[in-house]
Amino acid sequence: MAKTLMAEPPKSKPRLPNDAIAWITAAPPLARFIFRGSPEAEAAAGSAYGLAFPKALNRAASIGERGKPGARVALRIGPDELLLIVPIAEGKAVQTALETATAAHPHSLVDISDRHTGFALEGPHAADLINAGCPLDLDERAFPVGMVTRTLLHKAEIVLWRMGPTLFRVEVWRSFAPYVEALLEEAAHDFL
Amino acid sequence: MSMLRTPSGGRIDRTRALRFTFDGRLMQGHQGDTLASALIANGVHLMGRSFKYHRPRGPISAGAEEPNALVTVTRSGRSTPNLRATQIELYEGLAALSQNRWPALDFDIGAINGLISPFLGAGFYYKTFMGPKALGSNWAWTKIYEPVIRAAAGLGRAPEGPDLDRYANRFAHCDVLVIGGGDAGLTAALEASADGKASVILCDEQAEFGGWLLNSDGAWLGETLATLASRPNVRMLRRTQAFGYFAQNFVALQERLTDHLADLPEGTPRERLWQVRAGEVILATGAIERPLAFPDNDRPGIMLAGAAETYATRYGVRPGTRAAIFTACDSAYGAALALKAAGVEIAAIVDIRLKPDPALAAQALEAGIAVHSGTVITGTTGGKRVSHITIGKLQPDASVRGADQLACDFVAMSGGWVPSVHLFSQSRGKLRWDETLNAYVPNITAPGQKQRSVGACAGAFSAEMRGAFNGATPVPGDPAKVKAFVDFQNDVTARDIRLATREGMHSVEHVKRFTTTGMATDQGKTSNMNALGIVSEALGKSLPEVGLTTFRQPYTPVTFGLFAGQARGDLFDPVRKTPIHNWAVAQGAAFEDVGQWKRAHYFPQKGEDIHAATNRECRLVRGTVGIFDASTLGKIELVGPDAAEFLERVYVNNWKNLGVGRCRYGILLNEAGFVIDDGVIARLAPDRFHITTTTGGAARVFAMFEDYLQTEWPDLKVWQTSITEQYAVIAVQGPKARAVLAPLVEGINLASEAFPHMAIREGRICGVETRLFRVSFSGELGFEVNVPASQGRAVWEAIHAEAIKQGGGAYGTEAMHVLRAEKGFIIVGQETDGTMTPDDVGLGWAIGKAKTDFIGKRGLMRPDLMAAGRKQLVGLQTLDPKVVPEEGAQITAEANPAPGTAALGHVTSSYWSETCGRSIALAVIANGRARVGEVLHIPMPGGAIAVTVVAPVFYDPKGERLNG
Amino acid sequence: MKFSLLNLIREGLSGNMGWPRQWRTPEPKAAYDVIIVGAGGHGLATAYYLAKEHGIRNIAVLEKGWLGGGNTGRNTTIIRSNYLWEESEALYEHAVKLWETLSDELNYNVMYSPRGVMMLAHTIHDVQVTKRHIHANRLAGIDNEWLSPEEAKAFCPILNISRDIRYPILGAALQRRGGTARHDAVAWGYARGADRLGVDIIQNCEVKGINRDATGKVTGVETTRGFIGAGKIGVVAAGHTSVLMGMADIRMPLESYPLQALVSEPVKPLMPCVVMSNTIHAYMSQSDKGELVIGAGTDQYISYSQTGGLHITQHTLDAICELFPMTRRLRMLRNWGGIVDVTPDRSPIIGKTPVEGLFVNCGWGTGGFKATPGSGHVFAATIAKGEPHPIAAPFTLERFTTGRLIDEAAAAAVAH
Amino acid sequence: MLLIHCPYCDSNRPETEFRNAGAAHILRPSDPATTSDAEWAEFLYLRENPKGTIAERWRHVHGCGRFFNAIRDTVSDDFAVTYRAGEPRPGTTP
Ligand SMILES: Cc1cc2nc3c(=O)[nH]c(=O)nc-3n(C[C@H](O)[C@H](O)[C@H](O)COP(=O)(O)OP(=O)(O)OC[C@H]3O[C@@H](n4cnc5c(N)ncnc54)[C@H](O)[C@@H]3O)c2cc1C
Ligand SMILES: NC(=O)c1ccc[n+]([C@@H]2O[C@H](COP(=O)([O-])OP(=O)(O)OC[C@H]3O[C@@H](n4cnc5c(N)ncnc54)[C@H](O)[C@@H]3O)[C@@H](O)[C@H]2O)c1
Ligand SMILES: Cc1cc2nc3c(=O)[nH]c(=O)nc-3n(C[C@H](O)[C@H](O)[C@H](O)COP(=O)(O)O)c2cc1C
Ligand SMILES: [Zn+2]
Repeated sequence: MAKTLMAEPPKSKPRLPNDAIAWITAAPPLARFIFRGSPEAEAAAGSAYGLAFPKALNRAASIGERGKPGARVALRIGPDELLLIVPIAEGKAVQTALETATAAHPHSLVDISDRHTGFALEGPHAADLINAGCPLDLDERAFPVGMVTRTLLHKAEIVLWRMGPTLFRVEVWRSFAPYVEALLEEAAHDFL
Repeated sequence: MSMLRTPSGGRIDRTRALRFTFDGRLMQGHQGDTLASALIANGVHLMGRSFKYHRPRGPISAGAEEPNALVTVTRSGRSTPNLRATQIELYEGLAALSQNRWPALDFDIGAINGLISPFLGAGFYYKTFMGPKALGSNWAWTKIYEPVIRAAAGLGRAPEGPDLDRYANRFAHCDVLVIGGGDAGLTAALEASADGKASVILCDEQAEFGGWLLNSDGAWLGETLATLASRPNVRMLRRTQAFGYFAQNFVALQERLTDHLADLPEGTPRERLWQVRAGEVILATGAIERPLAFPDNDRPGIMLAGAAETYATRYGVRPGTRAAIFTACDSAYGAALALKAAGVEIAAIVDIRLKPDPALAAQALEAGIAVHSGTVITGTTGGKRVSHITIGKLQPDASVRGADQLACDFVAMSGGWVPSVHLFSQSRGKLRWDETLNAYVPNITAPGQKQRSVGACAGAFSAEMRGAFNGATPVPGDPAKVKAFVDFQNDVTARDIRLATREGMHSVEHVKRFTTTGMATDQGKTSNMNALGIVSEALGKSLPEVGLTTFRQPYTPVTFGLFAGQARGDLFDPVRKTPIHNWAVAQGAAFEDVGQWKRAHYFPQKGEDIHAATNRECRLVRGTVGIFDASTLGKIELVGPDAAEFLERVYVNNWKNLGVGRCRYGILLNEAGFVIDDGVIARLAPDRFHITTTTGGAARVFAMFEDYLQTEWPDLKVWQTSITEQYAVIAVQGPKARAVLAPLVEGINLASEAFPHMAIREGRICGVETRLFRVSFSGELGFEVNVPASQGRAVWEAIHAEAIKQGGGAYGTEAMHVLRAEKGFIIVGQETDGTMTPDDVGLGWAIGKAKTDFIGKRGLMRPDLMAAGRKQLVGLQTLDPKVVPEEGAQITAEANPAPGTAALGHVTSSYWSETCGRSIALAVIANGRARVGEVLHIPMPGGAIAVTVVAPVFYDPKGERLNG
Repeated sequence: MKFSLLNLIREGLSGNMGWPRQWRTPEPKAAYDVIIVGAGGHGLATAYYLAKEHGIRNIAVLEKGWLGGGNTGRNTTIIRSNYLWEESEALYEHAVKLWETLSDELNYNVMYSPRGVMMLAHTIHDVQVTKRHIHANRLAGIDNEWLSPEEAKAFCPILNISRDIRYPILGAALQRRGGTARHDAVAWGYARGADRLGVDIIQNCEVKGINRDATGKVTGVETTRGFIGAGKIGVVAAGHTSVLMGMADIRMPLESYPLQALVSEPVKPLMPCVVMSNTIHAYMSQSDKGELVIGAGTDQYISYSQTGGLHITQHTLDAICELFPMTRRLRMLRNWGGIVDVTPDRSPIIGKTPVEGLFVNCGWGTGGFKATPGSGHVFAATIAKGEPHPIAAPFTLERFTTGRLIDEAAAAAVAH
Repeated sequence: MLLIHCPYCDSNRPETEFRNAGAAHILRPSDPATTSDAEWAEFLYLRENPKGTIAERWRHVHGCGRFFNAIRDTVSDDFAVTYRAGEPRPGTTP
């Protein structure tokens, strides 16, 4: 079930003034990597990762459920840039596996587990709420489920991944996370 | 119910009476009224005073184009000036105040200006207020005239406190955006949404959709609105004006959410900004009626005929009991009939046209209304309200004869209709002059703006909108003797415009700026066409030859807060905090802003000020150990077989010979040859580097690298990833640094032989993986602990506990600055300012001499960068060791330089050095290195400070303390 | 007719029928001694001083639109001289001195209003940079003083000096002699002055080509109204300089960007001075009519469109609302753009060009209104003598080759 | 806010996601040491700055991160085409 892939149960205090709009759930600690390299390196890494990397730019691939062994996420956020997310416990193993598999091909694999915080935003107005600060067209025709991209939420850069019609996952550099959450909270007043 | 209310009809809710006040006077209106319609129903036409002459004014319109009836609305701690009474929806308890009058609206001292108006004609202030020269050039202007003029300026008063309201923002996309919800807009929206697929946004600035349809009670409107509401692909936005039309079909809308509500809902935004990107824009903004410019056409009670009709039919209020109609357009006949039907007596229809449509004239006569064709109004009388008009007959020679008086308590005028092409023009569409309409209509759409105009704004006028007149209407006698207002708010008359043309203002842009016509808060919605007409006549040029002024956003004025939106307080700009931030807060640290980051500036203990705290923190580092949060430093992980080659090309230094496990201080230039960043770079593996940059330079450097990688050297096999936020960085500096880390570190031998200065080791600290640098920005034995950010706080606390045991503690950026200055280490952005070369700041040694190229190498070879006499980094010691010069202070050879003496350089950094027991400073000085030993001066208001030039290292010049 | 109170009254009593034209609308002659391209403030001032101080009367100013319609007619009118480098100090101070007597000089009230320009410091770095300016200016004899936040608030009572805001105000530099002037009056005053000295100001006359003889020396210009000859041509075309210089095959170190400004609806006086903040990017003053005049930023791309992006306006109004919270309920009346020509070091280029007889005065970017009288004055001397005026001498094109930049950008980030 | 087609993302994105990076097709001299001061100044500073068609660089910095080129009209701000870095300017022979 995609919905809980990365999400934890809601925090005790609802982050938004009205649950009917959307709710934010923080992601648990996760291991994250940026993979950049040649197509050959990518192919080799993909097979070692156990999940074919999405070919198309701005597309996500994922399997498994959060916290469960084997869960894998691969987000293509640049032509040669993949954001890989796995359960924290598997981080080291995945890193080793990928380095081993790609040893013959020039590439870069960098651990950025702590660079980001992630959270899910879910609810009937999730897209509208994001549109309070994000200028992208979030109509499902333009931004279908499975699409992911770096973009802006007002003055902060985020990675936005649509996991379901009303479910988004947001990855943001950790120092920008309070801003992003506060902005969404403020914007939620528009839905009172 | 007031006498002026019609017995029935209109869209007001007669069952819901609302109380409101105007200048404190309690009155009653109805749900559905605007402030203007409710005031009119109470017999009040005097609603404002004009800008310059303070003439009494009433509303001339019933909508957005209103120039006169501007008021301030106050409510629960809020105050909003300059609102148009014609747009303010009435609510229970509404409190409005008139503006630009003193002491009261009906007795205003400022009206004296009207008496001296002959001397206040267009551009009068450019011609006077210059002398007397005897007092000094410009003296009288600045001391007397300007203050008086300024005191009289402005309309309403700005609120005093902060704004209690919030504003929302929404980006939206749609296939079709329809602007204007009249007949044309509704029809377009129906069509566009019919397939159920195309997403349609329909907006209208008014409280209700319908536009002109709201003046009649046809069933079509109700049905259409119901149909549209039932379509899920249609979003209908009322009270929403489209105010700006930008490139590539980007349109800004302002939606008013709460101003019309009697009770303000808690937390709900007052307004919402819609930023819409539309596949297609359909403009259906209708037309605006133009006034006629006749003598004394500005008395309260004189209004546009369409507005009078709207008041009577839509708001159920008669603008008066006896009307005179003055027109150049057929639609005023309809207005006359509608007013008559509403119970208004019609004194006459005065039609400037020689041959009005006979059918219309017959219809009027049939209704008992006299029609005077070829006739004009030649004057009006009345104090706070029009009471009479005089009319005269146009003669074949264009003169006017006769002066019949007619009694009336209001005048409905129509100079015809003007398509609302504001948004079309904003979108950079080109207009075309239409002879038959006597108006501009949309012609050529700008590239990238898929768009069309429909209905009245496209010039598709219905038959009754036929006929128009531009300019001032003919008068008997000297036109220079009468006041025929063109721009009501700014008090621009026909004679002002003629004066402007006589003075050589032949461009309509000059006329606008010289007279200020069209520059008021209505932006000429009702005045522009008449102004053009007058210019055209004065210059003997056709209207299209005269041209038009530029339409600009916003369509009507838009609240600042709407633009600012959520960006208030901490949301003004992201506040970036390090993983250790909250610890520092708990310790009572003072913070400084560095870019978006908050950095701990110093950690005051009881009673300490910044100096005492900094001195203590410096002593800790020099004496025992200090720990410092360096997490904000930019960090990049550079990986790939060509990593060293890339570094070789970008930094001035050599990199290929840097061993794995070693670090080097790198200097980055721009292609011009100037220092733009620096940092320590560590080699983790043959193909992996950990780069640090300055805090402020992080994003810039990353972008610069990406640029070279992608576009200059795409063949290089190397990739970079930002790891700035991956790691918390804890600097541990001081003779006890090793002792602090020793108990915490696993798998790293901290001994000097195993782990020399400028080396990096990977291992664990507090059980957490770390990249441990042995580097020093303080001159002491030093380490920098990099740990994953999530562990930063815990590791910091553990290190801090060890530091305390050693008699050490935390230090902030101020102490860090002092410590590095004692060692002569530069800070990019402080010692450098974008004009300094490596050699200037004493870093020439870092340049890889054998390298044939690196970014900036060629730039450094330019004549001025190699010239003698450049400014060079030096140290300064004040002769009086207690004196700390100011940073930025200038340095001269003499203590009392003659005014205009060029400085030799300036102080870049200056501190009290607790370590040295004296002040120290860094400076850049022309030929500085050759001046070591010289005494120079820092001229200050209280006398010059004498300084000796020294080498820029004040402490441990041999660098022995690095070994701990 | 002289502009004076007496004449104002006399004319007022006789229906204002006697005022003469402020400038003629002449037909272009076949040739002039000097052609100035561009009837902005700088071009008109150049013509005025050429005629007045250098005895050259056979001058035409060619303007593609209406005089004063370029950046002169669309700027926020901030005047100050507290620049960093000596070269800039000399140039801008020269202008301020001329501003002080300009109304008298031109017999035209240009409403020069030295109401004080305050530049805010929000960070320690700002404080350092600001103080560096203050010290440098003091040495040069240019007034500029440091104000504490409280002193800043006393000078501008609506300023928000709360410590709790995102970028609290740590202090300010105040140049009391700085201020504003009425932009249109400056153009018109110089136009009237030049016209009276015989200068032909020819509007609606766009220069389309620059003609040269076999030796490469200029011979005149092709215009939308035909060829007009001249041995000396001064290009003073701000945002369009690259286009014009391209006609003489000269590439310039310039990029043209839209810079925006806006005004609020007029309100009763609340803002006694000019306030600028480079760090959060906003500047504001209040005109004598009551509008708040607010400067916004440039768009990031080259454009000749004279409009700009909404997000630029938004960003400025964010900052204005932070600095002056009570303006948040006020409303924007009009927003416009101008095309500014920006040099790599944010300092102007004044002087000769590689083409003989062709002179250029440009690169004033976002901050040249304040220099108008000084710029015209030194450029006139440069054209008349064929050698740079000493104040103009450092502002050559060659500095980009030698590297001898006058980098006000590096020092201050913004230069209005 | 312009709408810009990123040739990598192959979609139209709001301008704020992009950073303009100046003139396109300016080659860094392969051997800077051999350039004259004038040539170096030209590389550093001299720009076309055209009123009309411009070839310029953009980076999709808050998107895919790539630099690319665009042909735009500087009067209407309308984009004719965007293309990937390294590709020749459309309409020119490589
Ligand atoms: C929004 C904004 C705010 C600003 N704020 C300030 C400020 O606060 N303080 C300050 O000091 N400066 C400010 N400036 C900068 C200042 O406006 C300019 O530096 C200054 O006005 C330039 O004057 P100018 O006479 O050189 O140019 P312009 O006034 O632009 O005149 C150039 C003229 O050349 C004409 N021209 C161009 N091409 C041709 C051609 N081919 N043929 C004939 N004529 C041609 C143009 O039509 C134009 O009239 C601001 C600028 C803008 C846009
Ligand atoms: N006296 C008359 O008889 C008379 C006068 C005018 C119009 N009409 C009739 O009305 C018809 C015109 O219909 P129409 O739909 O073209 O015009 P309309 O005036 O009926 O509707 C235009 C609508 O656009 C709205 N609008 C204007 N600018 C806007 C903006 N910037 N943002 C949001 N909303 C904006 C207005 O509030 C109005 O509701 C004519 O064909 C005629 O039949 C009659
Ligand atoms: C200092 C200053 C004050 C201005 N005040 C007003 C004003 O009160 N009302 C107005 O409509 N425009 C005002 N403008 C803007 C002009 O109307 C106009 O937008 C500007 O000169 C640019 O010209 P354009 O919009 O025709 O391109 C002002 C402009 C400046 C430079
Ligand atoms: Zn992209």
